[in-house]
Amino acid sequence: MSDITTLNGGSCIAFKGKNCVAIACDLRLGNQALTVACNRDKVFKITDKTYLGMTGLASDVDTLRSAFRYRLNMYRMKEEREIEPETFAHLVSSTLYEKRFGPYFIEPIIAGLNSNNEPFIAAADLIGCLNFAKDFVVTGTASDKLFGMAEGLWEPDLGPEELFESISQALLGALERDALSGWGAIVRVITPDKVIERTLQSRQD
Amino acid sequence: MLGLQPGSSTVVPTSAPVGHRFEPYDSNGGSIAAVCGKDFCIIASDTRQSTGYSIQTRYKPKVFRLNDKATLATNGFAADAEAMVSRIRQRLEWYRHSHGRSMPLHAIARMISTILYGKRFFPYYVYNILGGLDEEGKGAVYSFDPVGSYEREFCRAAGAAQSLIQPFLDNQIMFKNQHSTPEHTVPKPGEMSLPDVLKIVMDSFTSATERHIEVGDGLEMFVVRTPPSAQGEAIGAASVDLKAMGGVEAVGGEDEQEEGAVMVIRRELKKD
Amino acid sequence: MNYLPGQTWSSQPAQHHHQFASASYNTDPSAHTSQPIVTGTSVIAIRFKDGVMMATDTLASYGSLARFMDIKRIEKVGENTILGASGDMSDWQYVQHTLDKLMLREQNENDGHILSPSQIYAYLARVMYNRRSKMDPIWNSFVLAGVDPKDGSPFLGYVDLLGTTYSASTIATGFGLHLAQPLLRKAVEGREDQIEEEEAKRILEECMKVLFYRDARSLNRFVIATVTKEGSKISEPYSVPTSWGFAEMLRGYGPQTQ
Amino acid sequence: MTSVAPQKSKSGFDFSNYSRNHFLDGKGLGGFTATSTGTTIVGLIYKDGIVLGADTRATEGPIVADKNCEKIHYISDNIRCCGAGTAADTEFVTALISSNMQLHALHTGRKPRVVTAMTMLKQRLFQYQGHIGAALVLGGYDATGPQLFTVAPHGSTDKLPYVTMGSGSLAAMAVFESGWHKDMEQKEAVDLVVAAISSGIFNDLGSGSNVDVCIIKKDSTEMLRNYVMPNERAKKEQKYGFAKGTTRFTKEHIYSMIQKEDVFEVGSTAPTPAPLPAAAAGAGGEETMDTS
Amino acid sequence: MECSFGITGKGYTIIASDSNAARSIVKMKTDEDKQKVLSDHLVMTYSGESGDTLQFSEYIERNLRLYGIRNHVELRPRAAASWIRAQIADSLRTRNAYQVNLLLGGFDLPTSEPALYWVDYLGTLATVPFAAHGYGAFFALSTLDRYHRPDMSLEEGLDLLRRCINELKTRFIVDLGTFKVRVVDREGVREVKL
Amino acid sequence: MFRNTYDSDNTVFSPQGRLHQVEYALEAVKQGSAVVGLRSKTHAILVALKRAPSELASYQKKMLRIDNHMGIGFAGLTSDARVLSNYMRQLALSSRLLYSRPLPISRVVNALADRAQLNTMQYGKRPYGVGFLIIGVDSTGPHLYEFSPTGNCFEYHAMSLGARSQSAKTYLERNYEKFQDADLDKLILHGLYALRDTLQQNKDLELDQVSLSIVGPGADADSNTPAARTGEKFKIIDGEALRRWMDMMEPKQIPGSTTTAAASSAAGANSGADQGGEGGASTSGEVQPMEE
Repeated sequence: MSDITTLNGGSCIAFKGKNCVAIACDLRLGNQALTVACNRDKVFKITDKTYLGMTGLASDVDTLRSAFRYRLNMYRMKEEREIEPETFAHLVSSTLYEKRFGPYFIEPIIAGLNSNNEPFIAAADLIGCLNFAKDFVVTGTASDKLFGMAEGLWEPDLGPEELFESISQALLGALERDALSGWGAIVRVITPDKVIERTLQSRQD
Repeated sequence: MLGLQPGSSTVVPTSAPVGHRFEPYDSNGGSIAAVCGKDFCIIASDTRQSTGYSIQTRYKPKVFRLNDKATLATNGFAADAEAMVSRIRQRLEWYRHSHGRSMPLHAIARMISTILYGKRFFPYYVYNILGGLDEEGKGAVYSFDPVGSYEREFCRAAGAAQSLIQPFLDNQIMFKNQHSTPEHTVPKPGEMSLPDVLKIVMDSFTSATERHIEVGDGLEMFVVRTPPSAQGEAIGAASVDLKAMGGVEAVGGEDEQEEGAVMVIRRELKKD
Repeated sequence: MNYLPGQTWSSQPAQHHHQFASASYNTDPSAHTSQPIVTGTSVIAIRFKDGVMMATDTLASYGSLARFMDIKRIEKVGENTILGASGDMSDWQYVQHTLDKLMLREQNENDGHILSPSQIYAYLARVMYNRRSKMDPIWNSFVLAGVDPKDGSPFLGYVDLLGTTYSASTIATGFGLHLAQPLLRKAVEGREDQIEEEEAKRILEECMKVLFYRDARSLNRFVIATVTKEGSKISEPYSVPTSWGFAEMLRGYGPQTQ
Repeated sequence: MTSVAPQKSKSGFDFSNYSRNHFLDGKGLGGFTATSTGTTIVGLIYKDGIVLGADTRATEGPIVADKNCEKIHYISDNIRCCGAGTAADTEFVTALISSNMQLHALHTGRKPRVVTAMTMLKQRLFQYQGHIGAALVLGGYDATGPQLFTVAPHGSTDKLPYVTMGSGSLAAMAVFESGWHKDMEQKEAVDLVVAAISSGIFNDLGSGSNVDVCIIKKDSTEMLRNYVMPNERAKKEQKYGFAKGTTRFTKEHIYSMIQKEDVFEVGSTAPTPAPLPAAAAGAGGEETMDTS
Repeated sequence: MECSFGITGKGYTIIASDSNAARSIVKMKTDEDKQKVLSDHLVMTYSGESGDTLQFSEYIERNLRLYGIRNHVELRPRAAASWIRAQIADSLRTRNAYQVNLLLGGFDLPTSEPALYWVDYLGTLATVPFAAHGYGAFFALSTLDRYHRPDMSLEEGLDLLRRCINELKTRFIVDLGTFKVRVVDREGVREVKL
Repeated sequence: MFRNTYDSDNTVFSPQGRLHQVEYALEAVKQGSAVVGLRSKTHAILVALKRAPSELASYQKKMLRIDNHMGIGFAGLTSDARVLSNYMRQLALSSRLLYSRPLPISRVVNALADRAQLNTMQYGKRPYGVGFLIIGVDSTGPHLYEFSPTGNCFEYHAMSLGARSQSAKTYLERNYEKFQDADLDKLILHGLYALRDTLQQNKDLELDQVSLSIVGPGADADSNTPAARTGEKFKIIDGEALRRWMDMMEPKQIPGSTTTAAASSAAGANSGADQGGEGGASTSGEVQPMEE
């Protein structure tokens, strides 16, 4: 457990659906084996229809959250419009690559709907290599398990409610098999007219 | 503060790097899984054997029939696996010489555990899953770690893609985290039919092939069941026509063979 | 760290490091071969319509020095089996000697039983695994090929210093695994029973040419060995034409134009 | 409080975290793995120009991170560059050189040359002594004709008529060595590149999925994305869905983004529109979107 | 060998810390106050690298007071916590970072809610109902999980704290001696005798 | 004459050049109940007479499986049979382990012979008090060998051991040309007739007294190939399964009994052996410890 990206634990996953996307994360904040808090949401609202999930070193997650908020507000003031999720992905990528030789130990995933409500998801590694997936992206200490679950459960063109069920089952299944993630989960389904946010009932061990 | 101070780690032994010392182990990739039902057990594995980034062969069986009620899947270091299986088969042969019958599954499990622990300080680098029928004819799966600790379970995945397949089995075989609703009741684990479990095992391995570079090329699924006896109409797993799914009689292991007791179904997997 | 076997005063069990875990408790590592000295490069082999065919060059390298130019890396084992060896040549000669002894013993029994290719392979694999388990490996990768005279079934198997074994319709060791195997698989996979002897020879020659181009420890002088139902034969060393014409138009490695 | 925006370093790289990570490393918390592309990338020169090829698998250790990523990067209209090694490095170093090449073209008023890009790349990589882990196959057609280079992470370059890079380079090179000859026709050249990439895809674990090809000729550059897709996902034995309500949740929050909703019946039979309450009806517990 | 606790209840936050100033195995002082009253409704307890802790706590206290003087309003606990966290995260980038673990206990007047923040030397910030640093965490978190209620009265809160300190007395090999306890509520910060 | 002075040590030759201890060992073999072995072009079989040490005990086993393709029938000391059969099993298994080859029958016979011969040469070691009939199938076809404690083992078309085996031998010697091309059922019948001749005049073969073992073509197939399923592997048949062959036998012609002339004359034609026999069911004069 001496790898810094697994010190605090935590995992995120995003699914692409039919005119909707879902992004979900667990709630644990730990220090190696000790669980310090179980109310740590790892998904942050960027715009009404774009959300960012970040796992890895919690301190860097907070630092980057304020860095992105800063760059986002600057963008909103300069462009006088909400940022597109694809553009935001590149913003994240360049912010991370800037620290190429002293990187932030986090792995972000981005999920959102662009201005004409087409679903978009993406993930990046800790130095900003973007991966625009057509189905799902995963990150965190339970990423292997999430890959297994998502590859099995994801189906194309799922509606919001079906997407909620599939992504929740994928996340809960993976959390149960990962020691450093879990202690609750939050799922957000983003549709053109609303965002459904649900806190899942899960094992607290 | 003592070693427990947050963030500190045990002292990492920085022994001088020994250049080209002979390394007796290797990892040959691949994955295995086993799921049991009321009166059957499925033991599956991919057939790719690799080392580093190269494929050694696209077809190398990793599941071995031991007798009509027991099949062993191995994964890890191929040389150790084969040496271990031939030792197990020899022990089974002696058992038959001295007892005049095949060794029951739970006894094989304990024997494998002792064989593994026998090499505790130069272990067989092999993850085993023993599947078959117990003495009451119920499906059984035993999973082992390389030095012999073992446990009976319903389903288990192991090998390179263990972390990808195991949660999927928890979800689709053990129905974890699912709650019944008025419209739909969640089935009880352990009552799925043989064809349904076969579907889930196949989908597990196609998913693992997609996301793990060491899994692919071919899939072998061994089905252990009480064979459809001549008279008496067959019920449960025995009634399933495995030949229609391309199932053939499994070979190897003790020569006492009943038609239809242990069959193997082969499928292609992606070769990239 | 206290490595003296048996004599330990500490309450914990003796710290076992792998290399001292071997049963022989020989704490002197030098007695075990820890690295190859005079080495042979790839061995490549395929199945074809009438049996199996194998190719190796005749070079034994001493590090980067092309030390011996005419060594045999394929030998017959009995009438219906051939064995190709890459890796340490001293270990290879020891294995040759061991297998000859084995075949002689079988011959002396004179009871009509001769070891088939797959049976010799099983023996060799067992020897390799045991030596590996004694942490004193035979530092080779072998390809064993043969045709069982009784039922005409072809056999092609690989075994190396770890005792790892596998069989396939195309096998290549060392550099061959990376350079030749892709070509062999493309040419042979799925059509093992339609390839005539002539075509099989051409496939192996093509691979030996590519290996000569790209393997720095290879030589454009090799033998082709063939085993069919009738028996085995090993050709005299020969070479293949190579082309380096593309170099004429090249100037330097970068911006140079003259 | 401290100044608001961190000052930008000239090289575009900010080393401030370096000392922190060094400190963390000391506490045994270092070590990170970036996405590598595993990869098979190739390039060859044929009668009318250049053909580049690449697979589309990105790996993180043994796990496939991206099944269809793009490894043939844009440098200029007539130059493309395939990247292997650390994925982010290939992405950003080709992007940087591509923008500098555009500046260079504007500055000189001439179509850019491959050798210029090659020199920029090698100097950049040499400067970082291989820490930027990019292994590139650079190809293009400029005033001096078709040019093909490889650039290694430490800055060394090669100028050859056929090249391969990445973990599948040996598998690809074997195909090239047995198939390449001078002045090949376009179809023959493209087929050879596809064979080389496929050889990497099927024999090297680090490469997989599809074949991307790019043909650069005197006046045209064709990017053939997913030219061959030999690895479609196997059809699943069954569909996996869950009945509504299978997953239990303790709290639900709906953030509705509908500010105002008016519904008009259209068509001849439409009755006069009935007045509707200003806020939209919808499930309880709604909260208007906090757009602060 | 330091240990600190934080417990929130109905309208108050309790901050407690051991009072040993130790250098390696020697107790140099047993009446050390490891807490800093940052403002009328915010108190911080610190533990970690001797020297760093004092240096950092004074730096924080001075700057928060400067903010109060300049803006005529004291920083609310959440704002102070995230600023303090940012200071640690920034310092982490310097050659020798502050190795300080903190508990921030406060009372937020506008919402009249207690506030407790757990911050470690890496700059990890967690908003928690109860928290502990040092070995106390391993012994007391389970007890706190079991007995803590959000609407506990002050007396019940202090009783829970006693329960945790007792746990250390019975199970922890080292005797941490007396604990300094402060309570933050609407009226402000005051010391309390256990 | 000087018989008794030279028979105390197993290594001492008598003036006539005989090793009396070894010959006594052959006597031990004769004490065991009868075993008969036959071989045809395709099969090899054993039939044996089982004896019960007392009314209360169950019948003693006369046959042992060594491997899929080989088995033995023995007469004499069962404990010696156990030790030697374990040794054979070890050899059979290590042949499969080492060469993945079914142990050729000749090899195991030679090994037994060497081991037995040791005991005729080393001082203080008694010869084995048991004889085997070994049947098996290997790559050179079916085989029947006799192992004798003297250390000389020979291959036969047919052979018998144990009490009154001579009378069985006479039957075998008269009919052995027929064995070569006989089908399995006929071969078994010949065996049973030979076995019946070893009985006293007035007794006939009873079902639970007889035990049969068969090994046929394909018994030595590699266990990892589909052929392993179809091979006729070594198996021991007794009890009800034997009735089929017992009923095929001609009834025995017992002098002075009430059987009809026709039945007796038919029986007479087949059973060439003389019909001496006295009443009384119990076995007479057998040496208890020698019994298997």
